[in-house]
Amino acid sequence: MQYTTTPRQQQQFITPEGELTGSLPEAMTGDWLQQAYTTMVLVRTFDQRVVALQRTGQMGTYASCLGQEAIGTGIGLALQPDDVFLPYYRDQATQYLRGVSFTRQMQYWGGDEWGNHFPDQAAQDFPNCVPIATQVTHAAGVASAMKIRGEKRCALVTCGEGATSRGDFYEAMNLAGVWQLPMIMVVNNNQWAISVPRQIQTGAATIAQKAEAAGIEGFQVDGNDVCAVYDVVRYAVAKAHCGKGPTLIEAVSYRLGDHTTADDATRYRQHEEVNAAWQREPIKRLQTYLHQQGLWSEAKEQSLQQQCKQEVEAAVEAYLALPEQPLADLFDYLFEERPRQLDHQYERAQAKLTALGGE
Amino acid sequence: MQYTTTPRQQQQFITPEGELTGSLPEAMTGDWLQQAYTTMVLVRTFDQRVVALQRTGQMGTYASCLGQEAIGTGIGLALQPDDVFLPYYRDQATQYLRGVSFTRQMQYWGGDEWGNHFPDQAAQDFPNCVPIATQVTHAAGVASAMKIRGEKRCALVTCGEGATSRGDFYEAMNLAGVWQLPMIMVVNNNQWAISVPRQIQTGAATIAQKAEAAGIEGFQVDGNDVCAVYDVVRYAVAKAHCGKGPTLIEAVSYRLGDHTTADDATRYRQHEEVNAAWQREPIKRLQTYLHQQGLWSEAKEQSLQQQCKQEVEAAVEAYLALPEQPLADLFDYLFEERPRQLDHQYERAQAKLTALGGE
Amino acid sequence: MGMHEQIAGLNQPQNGEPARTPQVVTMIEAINLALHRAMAADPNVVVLGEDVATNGGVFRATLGLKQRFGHKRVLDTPLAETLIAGISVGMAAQQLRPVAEIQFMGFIYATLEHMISHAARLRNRTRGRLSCPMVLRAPYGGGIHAPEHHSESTEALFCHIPGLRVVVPSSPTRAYGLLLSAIEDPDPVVFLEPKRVYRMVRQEIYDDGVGLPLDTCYTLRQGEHLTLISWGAMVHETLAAAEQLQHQGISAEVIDVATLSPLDMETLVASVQKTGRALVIQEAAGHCGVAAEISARLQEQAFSSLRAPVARLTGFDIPMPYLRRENLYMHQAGDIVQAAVNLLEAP
Amino acid sequence: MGMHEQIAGLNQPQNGEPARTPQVVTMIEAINLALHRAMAADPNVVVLGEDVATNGGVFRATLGLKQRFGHKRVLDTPLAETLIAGISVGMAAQQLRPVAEIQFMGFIYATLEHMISHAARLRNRTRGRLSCPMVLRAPYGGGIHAPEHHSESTEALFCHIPGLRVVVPSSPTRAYGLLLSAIEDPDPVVFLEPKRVYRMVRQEIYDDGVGLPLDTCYTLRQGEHLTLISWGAMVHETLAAAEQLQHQGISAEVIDVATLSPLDMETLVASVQKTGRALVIQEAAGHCGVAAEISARLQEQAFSSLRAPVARLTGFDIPMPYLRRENLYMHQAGDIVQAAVNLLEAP
Ligand SMILES: Cc1ncc(C[n+]2csc(CCOP(=O)(O)OP(=O)(O)O)c2C)c(N)n1
Ligand SMILES: Cc1ncc(C[n+]2csc(CCOP(=O)(O)OP(=O)(O)O)c2C)c(N)n1
Ligand SMILES: [Mg+2]
Ligand SMILES: [Mg+2]
Repeated sequence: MQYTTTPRQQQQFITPEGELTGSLPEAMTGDWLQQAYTTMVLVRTFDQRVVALQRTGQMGTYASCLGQEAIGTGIGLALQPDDVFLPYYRDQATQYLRGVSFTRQMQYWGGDEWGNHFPDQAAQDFPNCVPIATQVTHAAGVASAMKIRGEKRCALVTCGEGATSRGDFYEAMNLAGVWQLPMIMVVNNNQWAISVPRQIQTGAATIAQKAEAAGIEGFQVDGNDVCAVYDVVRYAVAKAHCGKGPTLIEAVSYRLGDHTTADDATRYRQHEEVNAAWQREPIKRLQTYLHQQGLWSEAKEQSLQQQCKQEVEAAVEAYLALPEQPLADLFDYLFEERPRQLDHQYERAQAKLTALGGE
Repeated sequence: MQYTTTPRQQQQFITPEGELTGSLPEAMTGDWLQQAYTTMVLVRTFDQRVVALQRTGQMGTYASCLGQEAIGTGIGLALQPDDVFLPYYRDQATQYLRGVSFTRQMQYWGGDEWGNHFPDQAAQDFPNCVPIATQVTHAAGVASAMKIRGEKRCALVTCGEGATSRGDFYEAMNLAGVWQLPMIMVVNNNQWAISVPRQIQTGAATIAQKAEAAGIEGFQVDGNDVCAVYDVVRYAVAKAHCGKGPTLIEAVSYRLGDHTTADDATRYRQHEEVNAAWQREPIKRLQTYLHQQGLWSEAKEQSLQQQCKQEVEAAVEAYLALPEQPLADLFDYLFEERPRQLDHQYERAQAKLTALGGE
Repeated sequence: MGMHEQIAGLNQPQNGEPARTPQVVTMIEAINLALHRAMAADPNVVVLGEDVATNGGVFRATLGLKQRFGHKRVLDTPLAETLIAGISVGMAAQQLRPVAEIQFMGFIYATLEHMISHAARLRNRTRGRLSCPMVLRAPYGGGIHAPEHHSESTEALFCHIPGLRVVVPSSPTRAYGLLLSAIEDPDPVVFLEPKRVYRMVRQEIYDDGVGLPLDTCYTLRQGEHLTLISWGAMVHETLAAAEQLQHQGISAEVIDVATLSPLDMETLVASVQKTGRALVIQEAAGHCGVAAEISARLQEQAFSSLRAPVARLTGFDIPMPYLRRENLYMHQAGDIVQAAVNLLEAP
Repeated sequence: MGMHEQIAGLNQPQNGEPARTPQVVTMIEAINLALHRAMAADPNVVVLGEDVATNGGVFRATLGLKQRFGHKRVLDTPLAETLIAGISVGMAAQQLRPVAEIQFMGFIYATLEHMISHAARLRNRTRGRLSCPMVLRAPYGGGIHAPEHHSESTEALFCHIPGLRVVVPSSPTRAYGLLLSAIEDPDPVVFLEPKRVYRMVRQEIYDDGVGLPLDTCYTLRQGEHLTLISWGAMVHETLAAAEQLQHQGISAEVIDVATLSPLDMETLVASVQKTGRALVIQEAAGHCGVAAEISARLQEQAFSSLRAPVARLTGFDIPMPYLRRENLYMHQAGDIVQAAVNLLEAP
């Protein structure tokens, strides 16, 4: 598929009804499609389980990725192990595909810093970024390091459409343009930034056209179509790897759930809009297409659902069994070596913990 | 003249050689042209005098507006008294036209806060802004106030092309787009931000196209052509006044002098480039055109130069005769009322001043 | 989202008459009432921030304002804190009175350039020609088990800046009165709301539009043996500690500093001159926090009365731990009791 | 632009061998030498900022680096301070050692969000998986009659943040040694250079690549009657004051704090235990400044030795006045002498 620099064009392979808009690129074989589908179903199962955990007081505030699975999965499948991923907080699918287990993800959301201690495969990936858009400048720094060293790697950063209003987004994109950085910015335009709708966020007709401000390439794709996301990210990764510079990608989706478990979206948006968005959600369309292609069946679906539940339950059990981190960890990772000035404070904390009946 | 939203088009009425590119709008009568010319010559005389004052230790660090006179003059002539002007630090011409005397401007540059206490005509204008680009968000705030109150006024803010790399610039422009603010951003693209050339500042082919990121109108004009600047600003002001929203204007110029009196531009740029730029400077071309039109003569020029010198010298004398501001002023304008916590500090300062032999 | 939603702005007489009957409200409700009152009283007051209009704020501080005062005066901004501060400066220079909300104090840092370099200086820079009557509100502090960056208490950063008033209410009544005064104040005020207290206590308040002074500390409890000084959420632990100390026969004076800058030292010094001992309790990390300033000044101004060094109980010099270990960071009443006893046992 | 231009990076042996002969240099030259030395020693060191490459920095701190180490390691950035801090975090996480320059401390506020929320926390947040070995350099302080915003000394803001080291050199030797250690440090360091000292004094230094410890204060002068504590440009006024006091028969110990966070209290306490009196001299506004922390801790840790309250001589709580009145804001040696005499006369 050819990408134009016309930012207003929305790329799509599979329609909400599960129909092809043209032919699929070779890479998207039946196996590939099933892997993408499986991942999305698994991540959704996980996501809903975490929300339930939060409701029962076993989890911290959690940002659901309901309806964002195609974006996370498309990125995760297109990105190479050597690349660096800088997520925001709805990237459960990508993190999973890069080797950050569900247990570890829950450890993070559950309020333990060790949840950010990723395994070797993802050793250089950044943890979820909470201060909106700041990760975009970090990505420019990571990409600069790669460029300085002449490496064939890239930095991929995600953010919401709300994040595109922050100076960080723009300053980093502008730098990427000047320095021709191997950097990819994927904006998950899910139409809402908590209660603020897309049209109050910017007067630009598309997020993709913001690329003009930096003189870089910008694309808009259907973020509910995992094939479209995968394809454009793959293009951008290849382009970055061969030194052709940065890409801005707007993936149009919809936040089907509340903003986080602390939010109640019914306060500010209409049922009808949400219902309409459900018609475009990413999993159903791929299922329909797989069925049509004879690649899927009721039986397969049932067994997948079963497997997903099992995998998620195992992860939850492991999460719930995690030990409390040692108190010393709160003091020992601030600097490489604990400065003597903190010794006394650590002792005070130790005494307090003992008084509270802890270890 | 019609303005298109095509940001790459550079508007120009009078070429560097003093030729018309088409017909001049009606408003630009012979009188008008002579006023514009007179202002530019006067401001240049002033500017060079202030540089000289700095060299002899009678002035603080000063940012020259050499080569920027057409921008300042065009804005100053197009803006209405009720509008609010938010300058950066090369807007001597606009400030002058809005009633901020040369003496007061020197008082500011000379290191006395009373230099920012503008006369009634400019009572709502902002003082020069030093932290680059921050004034652009202030302008959005001023414009918001006008919009909230339903006033037929606008906020016009200036900055350099370097400033367009800062988040403030973008955040404010984006807001102006969403809220359709009566706001005009004039970027003085003088090719250099201290030692950093335009092409290292952004990968965008024009500054004007940055407007795309906010979905607003953007223009590029010849910033050495006072007619072009005036015309586009006048258009943008009229548009803002009738509620049609914000405009971004890139005025292409060249910083003919050092960045400030603390800078030595020969360290980082070539004589040839500066010489070439002198061929496009704003005053000569208008003089040539006026001559061609029979509106100017050697005699007029000589008497103008004489008048400018006199006016500037009078202002300099007044500046040099300014009294030191009372010590209390340092403490009395922090809050509307001096909090009692500052009383003791004021006494300490008073004692120190006495010890230093002051009033 | 219970009670307060029904209350928000409704018990307030729509004709602007001050209420003659008291209401029993939480701190977040008191803040909401003050915003309603201020907007009704002065058409120049505008409210802006992320999610403040349609949603009424993520903590519901601005509930009902948009419905009542319209979208021109209650503004959902794009997601950009620098912008929120910057446009507030511009609005204030135009004689509006913007009350801007930063959703959490952890996201306030992007406002600092504007607060430090402009809001705090506009009047001084122009020798009174322009001024900046804005309020920057933010929920602050820990104790609600929120995600990272949602529990910050970095008030000291603002306190160091000349030209900013920094106010921290700790109860519904003080929240109501101090916020009204902050909005009426002709200069910029940073108003930090201890979010842990938002729904912790209820108090009877009269929605009478009467502000509380911004230049004084509030003595909440008289005592003889030592002075406990705190602000924000720590005030409640301190009051509880004073209660416990009473049972041990120790009489503690409790002072809520309330306005951290400029600081009312008179009240603090007078108390310490009486008791001879002071313990300053601060939630924030200790190093270069506000407690240091209070301690330094107390020993400067009440040295001869001091029977022991001024003591501080501050947060550890580490970031607020993620929620599982948050309790270890926050002081509980028992920690204060312990520190008070130590102080009394000091030579 | 005299001497130092010829010296910059040239007297340094190009083969990386440490210099065996001393050079007499100003502080800005010492900083330049340290940058040359660090870049030569470690290919991961990169220098970035506004005007640092072609121009060599507006104060010439980075002179000759681009010529010597190339444009890939010496980078002129677009004009965006948030970006400069943010990309430094990203680079550092990739094991580069970015040394970022902010042109003046007055423009550092836009970096705060990244310094506070990321640089200071990356190691802690990831439990050691990622780290942030970056240096944020900025010329700071007043005294050179610069325009508004070019004379700020708001070091206290950084000092309050756990996870940041804050270092302020006050002489060529300490600038050289401390900057080398800051760059070698595995964690973020904010390095504030008192610009008034840049060309004020010359010292003999060996360009030997040897750093100075970041965890200690430096005692510059021994004394018996009182301890004068300061940092940055104030150190020179303090030394001059000590000299004048000597003539009056008063023997003052002078300590350059140098690293403001974490703070070496041992040295300070030991001195005050000896002298019984302490005066802390700070250029910055007083309220919630670093002097408050030092004062609070001295009375906490050396109370019984104190023969008078710890005194502070700080800047007024006003913005630095425009240049005509700058001298009134800055402390001169005479002010310190006066404060010292007052302290000695205290009961
Ligand atoms: C700097 C900053 N400001 C505010 C917040 C609070 N906040 C968290 S998520 C959010 C909305 C983000 O919207 P968007 O970028 O569209 O991402 P989405 O949540 O829709 O995926 C806000 C305002 C924050 N985390 N960081
Ligand atoms: C926030 C900020 N960063 C850095 C500076 C230092 N500085 C002053 S002017 C300038 C260059 C500005 O360039 P540009 O915006 O193009 O305006 P010009 O001076 O060329 O007219 C810089 C870096 C500053 N004043 N403010
Ligand atoms: Mg969104
Ligand atoms: Mg420029």
